[in-house]
Amino acid sequence: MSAPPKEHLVMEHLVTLTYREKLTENLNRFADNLLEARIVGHKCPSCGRVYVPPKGYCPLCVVATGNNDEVELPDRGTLTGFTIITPVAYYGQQQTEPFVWASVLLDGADTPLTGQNITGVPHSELRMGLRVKARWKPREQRSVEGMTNRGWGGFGDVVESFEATGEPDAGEEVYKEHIF
Amino acid sequence: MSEPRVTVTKLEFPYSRTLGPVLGAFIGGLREGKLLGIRARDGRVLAPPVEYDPETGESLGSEMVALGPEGTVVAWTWVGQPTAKHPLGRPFSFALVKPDGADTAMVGPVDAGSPDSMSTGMRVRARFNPEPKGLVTDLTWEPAR
Amino acid sequence: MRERCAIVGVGQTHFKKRRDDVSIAGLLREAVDRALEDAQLSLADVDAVVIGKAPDAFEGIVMPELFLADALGAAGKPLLRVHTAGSVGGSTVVVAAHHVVAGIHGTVLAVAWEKQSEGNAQWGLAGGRSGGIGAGGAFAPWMRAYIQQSGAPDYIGWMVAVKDRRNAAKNPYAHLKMPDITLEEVRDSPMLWDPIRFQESCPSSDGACAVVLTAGGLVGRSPGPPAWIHALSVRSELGSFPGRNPVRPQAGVDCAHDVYRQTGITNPRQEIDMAELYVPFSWYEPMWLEGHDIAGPGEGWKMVDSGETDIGGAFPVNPSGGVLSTNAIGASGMVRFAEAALQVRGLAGEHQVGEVHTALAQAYGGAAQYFAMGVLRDTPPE
Amino acid sequence: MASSDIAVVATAQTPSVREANPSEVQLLVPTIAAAIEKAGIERREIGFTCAGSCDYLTGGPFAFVSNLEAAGAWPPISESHVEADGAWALYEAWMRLHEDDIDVALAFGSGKSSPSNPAEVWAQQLDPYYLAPLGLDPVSLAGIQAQALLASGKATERDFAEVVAASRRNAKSNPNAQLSGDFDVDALLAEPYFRQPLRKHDCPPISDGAVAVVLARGERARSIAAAAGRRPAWIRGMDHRVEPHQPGMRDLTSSASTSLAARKAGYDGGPLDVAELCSTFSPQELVLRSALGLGEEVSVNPSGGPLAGNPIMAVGLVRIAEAAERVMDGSAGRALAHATAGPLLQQNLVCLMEGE
Repeated sequence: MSAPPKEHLVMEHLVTLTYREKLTENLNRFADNLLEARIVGHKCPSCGRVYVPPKGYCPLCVVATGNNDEVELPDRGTLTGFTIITPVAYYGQQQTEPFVWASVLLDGADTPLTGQNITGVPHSELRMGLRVKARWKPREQRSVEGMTNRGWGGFGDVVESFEATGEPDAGEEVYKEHIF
Repeated sequence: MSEPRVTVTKLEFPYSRTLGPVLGAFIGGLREGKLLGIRARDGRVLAPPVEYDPETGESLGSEMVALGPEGTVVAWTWVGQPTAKHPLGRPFSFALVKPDGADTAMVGPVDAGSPDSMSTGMRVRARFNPEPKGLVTDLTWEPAR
Repeated sequence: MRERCAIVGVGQTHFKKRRDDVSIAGLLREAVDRALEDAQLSLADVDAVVIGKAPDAFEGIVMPELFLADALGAAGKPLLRVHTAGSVGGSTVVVAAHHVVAGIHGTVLAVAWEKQSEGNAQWGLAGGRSGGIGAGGAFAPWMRAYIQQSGAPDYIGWMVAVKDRRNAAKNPYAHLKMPDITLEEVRDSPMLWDPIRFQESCPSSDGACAVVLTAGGLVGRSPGPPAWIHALSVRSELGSFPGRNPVRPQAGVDCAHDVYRQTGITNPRQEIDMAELYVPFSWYEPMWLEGHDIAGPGEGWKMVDSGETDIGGAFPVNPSGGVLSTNAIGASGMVRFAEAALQVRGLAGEHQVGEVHTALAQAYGGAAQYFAMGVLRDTPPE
Repeated sequence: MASSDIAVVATAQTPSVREANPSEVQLLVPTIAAAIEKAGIERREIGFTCAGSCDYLTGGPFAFVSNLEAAGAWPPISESHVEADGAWALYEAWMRLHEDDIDVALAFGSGKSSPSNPAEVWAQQLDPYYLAPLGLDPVSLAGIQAQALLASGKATERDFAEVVAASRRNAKSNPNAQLSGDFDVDALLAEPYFRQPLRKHDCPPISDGAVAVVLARGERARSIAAAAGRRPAWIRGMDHRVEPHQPGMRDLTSSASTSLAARKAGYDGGPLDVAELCSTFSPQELVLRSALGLGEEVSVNPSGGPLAGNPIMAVGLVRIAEAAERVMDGSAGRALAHATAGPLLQQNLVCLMEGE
């Protein structure tokens, strides 16, 4: 039999799967606090490391953490790593312009907040050790809708950015263990 | 503490599948109102046409065989409340249908109106989507008259 | 029980941006049929099938090996699916080999694949969300840290890219073949994620790789020379935790030391003849040379600079063109083992590096947290 | 492939629940810890770890990577992952233990079905060209199988209902079960069809859960069990086999791959005290009983089985854990566990265990 026309050799299939779930208790409380401009992590009862956002466990000691382990953190910290992302187009991608993807280690935390925007310095002056402080959105514009239990998007949409404070840079000892 | 927030995550992507000669012939056939199977080395005709012998993995080549347009229901179930993912928007049967000329049965929807119209061994007829989408859903079965 | 195990057959598809001529099953069988032909065996000789690929969302099929069972001739056989992120192709060979080494099965077919053009890997890496940073975005800070720590000049990354693309031109199955690419072309290509330029990044490919592994007593059935497996190791670590060194992940160090220990290798740079390392971005070549203690701290880039990792060098790395030239993600780790096997067997053709007695194959995945490694030799283990 | 010196020495599982608020990792952290504690071993003694889960069930590519955080992966561990039920993770760990260089291995499986619509997720497991675009859900497929079974004369709808009643009755003594209680067969048969000839109770519940199993070899297995005052559940054999994928190209009223896997695992049809079967839909228990040749004297699914709790990606390994527990506590001398994957029992695993 004759070969079918080439366009018939491709099948387009839109696959859509929707997942609905309640935020875990640790993240839900974290979200409640973020809306009030408070950043509350979990301190491991075994090793004392502070996780923000709280995971509900310490992956190093492999022990659960809970409400009793909550600790409030300042909204100020140090830039520990960054990339300028030139967005590539793909289905569902809304970013079109290069954006900063930075990690901020809050003072007193042991895990950085990833995926943060940094303002107050030009891209060319971004550097590890830069001191930054949260610029909170107005209360009514803060949203935690993007938060999920799946390990990404854990900080919601509550700050405009982390802005350079003008303080002297933190030393290497502050960020060298957090190059993420 | 407030009731936990419900988060919604959507995984959606328009996949583009290349079909190759055998699957392409079948899907392309549906566009033209034809139902095709494939002949295995041992003479059996397999529907839907697969590229490799399901038992041995032997390559089957591309000797396509015209099937139907009628077939026989081998087994069936009744979907009383179809979902948005189902091929028909009204109650229907998912059935294993052995097209005339084939030695195996294939799963497809039977637009039978009511489970009372369904029975094992019943005769059904292929109905082809007049506006084909290039998907297997271009084929629906209906009770043969 | 510990059986001896060898790779007796290797097969790859021609890798391309989009293989629009075949279905997924057809793609896999191209590699499987070549591997079986190489081993002079048939599907009927295969006792078990082990299959690997990266996330199912890349093609939008949940556990695709189930519908592929028929095409793999797996009916009536064990079929096992491995998924360890980017390292999966390597892990798949390791798991398949353990079937043989453990004495469970005599002949095992290992297959790894990705048909990235059915979907979009950037979408998949972003978890289906907007604002994805891609693998390059995740790895860029670590490469920058490596450059700072080692004092490597910029052009090292360009050199790796030129070497691998030119090597790929000698490999009939490679995706990107650029025999005439120059340092300047790499240098002048767009910056994607500082310090990674476009020409220092891997492509997105459709393709599959297959390997036939068999027990020592069955090796004689295949007329070609075997590649004997002397060491296998996997290591995993957390992708992010305070104090982690992502530039030199401990799991990679441990995995390398485990295969050296198993083979009695004390000086890998001297005792290993060539390596196929998972290098999706050019800087990972010196990073792995140091991260696996083949080179000392700050010495990896000097091996690149001196030409030691060229095809004609003392320690050739990725003569196949590597992941930089060909990246069907799920298959990429297995291609490292397959290409190392070809070198040991002396069957690599135009990109054969000379006489190879001992070869190292490595794959990594996730946030540089999953490692799979193997050492292959042209003589059987004692 | 029978090997007599590898055994299950400890198991732990979460209850099976409709919706667990903790994340999948949070379910795993205490479960794995409990299995290790029951075994009375140090985490670092584990020579190999293998995990089973499904990205698409959890809802994101690379979802399995997070589960590593429950496995104690620092310092680095020797570890692998199967995109399959935890039973296949156990198979890989069992295989790895044959090589004499390690004495203890850990396998675990986890899944939360509650966030998704499982009918939609598992439709995507089917042939992407001929089946997935039909939105062919697992319950409809099971309905086709059930009807084929009725047409073959091998079973009646009353048989289906009796399986359900027995499952829920057995589950009354299983603290981890999700559905349990006393149900009248005639009352069950009076329920409306969901996918004719299946009623809702013929189908499994939607469940979240996790399970972890510790394996040990030889003397180490004996010493671990002795310290706990129990005996090891020696794995006499384990095997898994797959069949063709298309439902119309195999006999849905039997399970050839289950029969073959059982034979290869060394099950000779001899006396058996317990069989834990992964019969996700009630007719499948009849298919599996027949494929394994189980007589009336065998206690089938004393836990209640998947009809009483179905944490997909863990449910197969739960069967092994349940059967092993019966052997370890001495209530069973010989037990068989079964796990399945793919549409309508396409792939099946059999694990045969004995006491000393």
